[in-house]
Amino acid sequence: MSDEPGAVQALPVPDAMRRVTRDVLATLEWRIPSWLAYWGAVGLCLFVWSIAALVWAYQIYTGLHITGMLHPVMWGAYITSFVFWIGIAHSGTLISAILFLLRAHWRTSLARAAETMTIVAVMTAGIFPILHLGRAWLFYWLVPYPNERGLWVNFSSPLIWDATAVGTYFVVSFLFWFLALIPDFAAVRDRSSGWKRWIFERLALGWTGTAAEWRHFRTAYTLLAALIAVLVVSVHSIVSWDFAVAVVPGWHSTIFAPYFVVGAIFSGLAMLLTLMVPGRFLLEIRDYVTIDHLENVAKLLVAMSLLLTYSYGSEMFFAWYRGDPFERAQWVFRAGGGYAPLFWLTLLCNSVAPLAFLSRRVRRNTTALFALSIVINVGMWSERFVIVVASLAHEYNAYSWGTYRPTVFEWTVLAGSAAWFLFWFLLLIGHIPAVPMAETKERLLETAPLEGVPA
Amino acid sequence: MAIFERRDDLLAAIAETGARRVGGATAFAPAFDERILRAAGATDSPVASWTLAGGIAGAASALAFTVWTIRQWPTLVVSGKPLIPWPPLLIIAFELMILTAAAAAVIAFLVSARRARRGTRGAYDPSLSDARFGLLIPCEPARAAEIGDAMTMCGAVTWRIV
Amino acid sequence: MHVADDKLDCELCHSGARRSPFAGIPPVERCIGCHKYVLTPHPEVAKLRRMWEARKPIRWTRVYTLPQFVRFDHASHVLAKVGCETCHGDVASMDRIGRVVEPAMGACVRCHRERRAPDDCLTCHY
Amino acid sequence: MIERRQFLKTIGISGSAALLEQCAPTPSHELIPYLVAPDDVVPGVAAYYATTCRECPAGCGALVKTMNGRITKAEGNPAHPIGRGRLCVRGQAAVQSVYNPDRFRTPLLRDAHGVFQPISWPDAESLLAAKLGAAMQGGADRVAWIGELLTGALDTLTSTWLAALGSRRRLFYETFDYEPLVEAGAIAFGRREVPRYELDRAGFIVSFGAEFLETWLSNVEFTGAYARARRRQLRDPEGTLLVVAPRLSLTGLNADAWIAPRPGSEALVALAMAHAIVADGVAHSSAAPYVRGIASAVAPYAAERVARATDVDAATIRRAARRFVAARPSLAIGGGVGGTSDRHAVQLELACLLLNVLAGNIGETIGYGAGHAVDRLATRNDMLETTRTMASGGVDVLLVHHANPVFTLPPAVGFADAISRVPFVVSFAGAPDETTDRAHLVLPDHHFLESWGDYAPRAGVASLLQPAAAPLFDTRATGDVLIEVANQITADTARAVGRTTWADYVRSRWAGGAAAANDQAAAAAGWQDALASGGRFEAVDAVRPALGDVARALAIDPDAQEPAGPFTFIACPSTHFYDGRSANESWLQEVPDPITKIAWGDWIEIHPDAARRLGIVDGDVVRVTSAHGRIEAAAHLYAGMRPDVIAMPLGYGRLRSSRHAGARGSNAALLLPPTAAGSPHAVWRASGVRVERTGPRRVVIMLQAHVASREDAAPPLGKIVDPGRADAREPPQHPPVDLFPPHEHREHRWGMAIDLNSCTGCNACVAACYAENNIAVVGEQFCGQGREMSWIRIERHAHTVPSESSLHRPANVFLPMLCQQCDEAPCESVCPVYATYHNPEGLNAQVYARCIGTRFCSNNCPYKVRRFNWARYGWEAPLGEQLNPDVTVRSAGVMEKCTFCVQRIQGAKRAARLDGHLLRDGDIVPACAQTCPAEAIVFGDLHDPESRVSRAASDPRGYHVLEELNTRPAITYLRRSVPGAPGDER
Repeated sequence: MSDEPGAVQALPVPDAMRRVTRDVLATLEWRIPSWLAYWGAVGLCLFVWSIAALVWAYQIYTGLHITGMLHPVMWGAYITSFVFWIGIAHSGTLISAILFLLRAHWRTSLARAAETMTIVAVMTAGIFPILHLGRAWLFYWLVPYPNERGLWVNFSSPLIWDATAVGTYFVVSFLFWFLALIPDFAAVRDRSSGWKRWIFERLALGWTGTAAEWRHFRTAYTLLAALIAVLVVSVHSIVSWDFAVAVVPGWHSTIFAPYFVVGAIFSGLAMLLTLMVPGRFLLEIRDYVTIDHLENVAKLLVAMSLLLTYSYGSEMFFAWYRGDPFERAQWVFRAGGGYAPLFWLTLLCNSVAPLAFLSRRVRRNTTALFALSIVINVGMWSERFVIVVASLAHEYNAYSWGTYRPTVFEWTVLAGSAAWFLFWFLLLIGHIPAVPMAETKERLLETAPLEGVPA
Repeated sequence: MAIFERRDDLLAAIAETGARRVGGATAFAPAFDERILRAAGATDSPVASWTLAGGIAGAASALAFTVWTIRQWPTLVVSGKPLIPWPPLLIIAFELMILTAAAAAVIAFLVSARRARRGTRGAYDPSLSDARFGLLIPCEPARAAEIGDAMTMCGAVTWRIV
Repeated sequence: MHVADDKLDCELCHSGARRSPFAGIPPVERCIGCHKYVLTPHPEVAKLRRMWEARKPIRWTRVYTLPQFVRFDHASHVLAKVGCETCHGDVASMDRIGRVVEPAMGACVRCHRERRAPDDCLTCHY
Repeated sequence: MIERRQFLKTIGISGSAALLEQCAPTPSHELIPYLVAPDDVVPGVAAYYATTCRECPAGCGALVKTMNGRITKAEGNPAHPIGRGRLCVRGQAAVQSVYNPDRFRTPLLRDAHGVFQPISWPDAESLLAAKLGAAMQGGADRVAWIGELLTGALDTLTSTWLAALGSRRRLFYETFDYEPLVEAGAIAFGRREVPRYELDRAGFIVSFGAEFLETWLSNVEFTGAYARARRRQLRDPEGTLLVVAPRLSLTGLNADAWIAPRPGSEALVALAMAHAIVADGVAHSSAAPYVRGIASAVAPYAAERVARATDVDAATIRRAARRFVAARPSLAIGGGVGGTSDRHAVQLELACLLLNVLAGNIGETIGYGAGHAVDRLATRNDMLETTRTMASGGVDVLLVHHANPVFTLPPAVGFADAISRVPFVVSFAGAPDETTDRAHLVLPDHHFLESWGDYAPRAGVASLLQPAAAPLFDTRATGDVLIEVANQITADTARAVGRTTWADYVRSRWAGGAAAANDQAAAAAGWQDALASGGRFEAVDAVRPALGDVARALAIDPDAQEPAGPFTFIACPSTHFYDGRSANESWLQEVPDPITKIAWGDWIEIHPDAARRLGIVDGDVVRVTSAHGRIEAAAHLYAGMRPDVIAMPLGYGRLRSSRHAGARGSNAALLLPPTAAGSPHAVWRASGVRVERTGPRRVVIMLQAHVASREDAAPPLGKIVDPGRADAREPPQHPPVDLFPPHEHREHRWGMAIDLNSCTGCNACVAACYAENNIAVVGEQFCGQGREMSWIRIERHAHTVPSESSLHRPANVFLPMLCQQCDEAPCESVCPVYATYHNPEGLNAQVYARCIGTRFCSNNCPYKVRRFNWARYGWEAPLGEQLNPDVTVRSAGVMEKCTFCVQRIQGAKRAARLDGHLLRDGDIVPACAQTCPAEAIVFGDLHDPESRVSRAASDPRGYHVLEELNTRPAITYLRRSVPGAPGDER
């Protein structure tokens, strides 16, 4: 196989379509040469997150004092990571849904990976709010269920909005992801035997691909895409309101919603690169996820980076322009206080580094893409850290300023969450068609030269 | 039931059936293709209206539920806000609207897809999910051979009676 | 049987109920106070005597328990004319004392609402 | 919660069925009734006992709250003239010393290997009897008694007892004596006594270093009086208090003006003031007879002349002098331990008396006649003499009674060596200390809250001690021991003391005093009355003694410089530990020092300029070396003193390994000389000490991140106002804006008003809150991580007001910060489970049982008054028995905070219901307001326009902290009046 695009498109349509089926199915049938690396990675992830699980158990037993959190910094690395992973979850849907609606066809081959990433990222993010609870075993009190006490939840609390939004987001993106998979499952079903066939028969839900089915399929898919496009924006806005509705200087800001959405998409795209640059080698799907696709992602990254820089700018400007001494003090602290290094690192990673993508050579160099995507991930995490922690560390009352540093336990948990994310991502992507076959074929048909139809 | 290698043959075949006055033919395709759908006359879907209904129902019930729960304990006032503050409730309602709408869409799809498959039992061929197209034409056995030939004329690789 | 046959008032022995959060358990002294004269032959009473002479307190078995984060004030309830039987049931008809009301928040709240008593959390939780 | 179960077990033993119900997290399944119900205990209902606090010689009246036979809280006794129902931080912590896990549980005898072994009481007593008998044979004064200050029953008993043993060697030893003051009284008026100061009647107070708000003489009484004076003087452009001292103690920080003379030259300043008054001829008429005498006595001390020696310019001294006479009746207080005790101590006291004479204050604000118990304290000379005798083997048996001279006397005195030469040392201490370490026999006394006794701080105040609970351990009243032993030694000793019990001994004496001894009924009635009111109190009218010749005594060379040397070292008494005696009470360790806000450790105060010169930064380890010793500790930069002074708190560096005090920091007394140079008095200074930086930074646990206002912070939250504008009501800068209608609170709207003008930052409220609300002590490590649990804290905010030549303006505000119970609380709406909400009476409720610990409420609290249980905190047995059964003990992972003592609110309502009256203003008093010695905190119903709190809240000085956030707090703070304060900062 080559890295040159259009290797498949070059073939006559029917052969091309067969080729698609064959290549994609190859990723499922251990015929890939890299299967050892694959299972190695999965195993390693499993190990790491089991360690983290033990740490969590210990935390529940002994209390949160094993974290670095203190009065006044009551939220630390856990919430930071929650916001981070929710952010990651956004590009997936953005790519699938919004680009689909915009008929940006290059999305096709990335869509499957992106959506899978979304679902897994939400699964990861969802752990943290429970993980950071003082009495985690009572987490179900966050759910409005009828109980003997006659007590319900407080719908005024941003945390409840959060729970609702994230829950919704998970369900809907799962449906979206699964819907797109149905025809592909059918294709797998028809090409497998034994227990695998049995499984995929169930998954395909009896799909046969009649014209009417395709019609309903397309209508549902389009509608879901539309719904999700709205949802994507609402979810991270709501996450941002967790902070924006608070009185904390550095949180209390009206631009938080768009600012967080942009940040989310930005980090999501970066993570997509981080996963797909190695992934397309691992799964041998370079003909479908071509360098052009990656370049497009890079272009988007530049755009998002610029938007983000603008948000930073306006946030600082209004901190100064508002004239609230506490708000100003907060920014003086961010730029010069104990967390200043992270603050500047954030700017470097998110506002400066991505500008490298302005050069075509960088955009088309997989190594550079991968490296920069990592840089951006780091930048986005530290951005969230500065927002969450620095603000709390330096509030109104000078009596209770404090400095928070994550402990080794917290770092372990964070590593565990990353492992958990990769674990599920690899497991899923390795057992479903990693590239949407039906849609790729659709593209082939669309672009196929139209021969004369006999009257 | 005729199997075609190329989409254009299928389109031709559909046109042929039209010419031969045999209606109700069902086209099979491995991928979504607007032309086939148009030719096969699969144009409208009930999914849209289901989704709309689902969305409205979701929003309404969310509002009703939240208000009801709050009224359960009227002394639980927070932050000097009125007992039933609308901004948070709208947020909740919005999220649930999306949720139910999406669910409705998927359910609607599953139901109508199943309905669409009715009467095509046994016609399906595995190759149809790979690269081939199919056309199932209902007709009285007498005309089977004739139509079969017509299909071959249009470029069907094989045809059989189901 | 104290209540049923002898028609004794609960507060005769559980004197705390009127003035304290706790109804309290009568000191052995009080039991003996009557049983020095009353029903002396009865085996149980004899047992009581022996304990009294041995200076040993009676170990009663607990029927109702509340978690430590809940405050229940007998005095206020007595004052509000909430009869003992509301929670403890008709002791007279019981051969062996058992739980009548499950002492859980739902029950408290329901009763409070019926009687227009405050349903503010701080009434019981502090 | 292990400690809870332990708690339960003990209750089970004490047999209260009630507590089981209340306190069991996992309720036990048996109810164990009393065998015989004690008549004064109703399970679950608190019983109060009036007694006397013996933490220090002040002798404040206390009401001790007991629940189910356990002491849960100590509060002031309103009927008592000393303290008037208030207690200081140490008094509040006294209950903790009852349940101190380190207490002796039995009598102990040192075995051959020098290890303590338990011994039975009879054996111990007969052993002691034998030793004493032997000593008697040895001759007179072979038995020595060193003990705490005694009056009344135990005073009589011990003196007769010792007399019977043929010994006159009885020393009442207190670390901080008032010898110069007593001596000055003798010289000036022929009265060897500490006068009675009535600060509340003074229009202007000059304190030459006396820290009367902390440890000096009677701090609770004085704090109240000073606060009343401040309230009256609120609008006075010159303020109420001028402090003349090289270092600002807590008292100094509460002053309106500060003159910082060269250490040792305070007397000169005072004399120069007297000189100025005489020279200007403004002395009060009542002083007429003495003016000439005084004039000649103070002739050498013209303001200009002493300016060089004192480093205070003449104009300032004149100004102070004029002010002093103008504001009659004024008051000049001299002395004080950390402040000015020095080789000129007597002269200083004399100078103060002269000032008071010249201003006509004698008999007005300063009265002779009542005297004070401390008049009977042993002088430093007596201590030295006895030490010498002990060293030379002149003492066979030494009895130490509630005194710890081994630790509190400067090591230079050599007491530690001397005591090791005494063949048999007996200690009556209740808990281990440095002296018991050297004792051969320990006969643990009851804690004073468990004992009978009496104490008369001054004539007219006969104060009773009665046990509030049964002794916790196998201890025995010292009185009983003495009686028993006396009866064993010889027939004579037995006859001298008589055969009785200590309780009867006390009762008979009180009954005897009550009425004619033959009138039994009156006697009984008097006794009952004393038990109820906590003693017998009557007024003693002051005498106006004539001034004697003072000229001779005032021989100071006005030009003399203090002995050269870079720094003068000042050892200050600790507001929390006094002389170190209460250092083992974890509340006092965890509540930060009022000035530095440092917890769980010691420090050395250095002026920032000096530090810069020496290249020392905050936290560096520094070594201070004097002629007598050397100390190392972490440096703390403190601008409240002269650059040529360094200071350190006493009470640290306890050698004994008691769990909290032990091996913590170092003992400032190490640097002190046995007496002041060229004078027989104790001194708490060492001049000519060297300071050097020895090590890298050491972690100092400072609970307040920043005391001074910083550029990256906003203006201080504690606001000040110039006396001139105290009545000028500023228009609200942030008129409340709201989309929603305000709460309507149907019955009550609980609120609080805190007068920053009265608050002295003494921390009493903080300790009271710990005691009342079962607040966990998290210990050194967690405090260092910023996880302390205090619901109320005193923030210190320093304003900068320009000083006028030598007259500085401390401009300090102490801001008690607790939950503001906001009407529109940011914390409430963010809680997902309604664990915190706004209750119908305006409280910001916190339901521990419902909290799941998202901690959003704390993040969203602008005042940062919510505390989170990061871990499962324990109460080491028997400390758990002090826990208040009316308050839930919070579990790990739960948020907690102040709710205006909701248990007291509910309790008061319940009480009102039970005896069928309506709630009256003042029925409900939260722990902090109850104990505040300055009466700065007022609590009540804001709905009732007549309530004290409503009236206070409508004061023009009133403001809400961070009102621009529109949180509508229920707490109104009243600005502190600071002369020269700038206009409102924001």
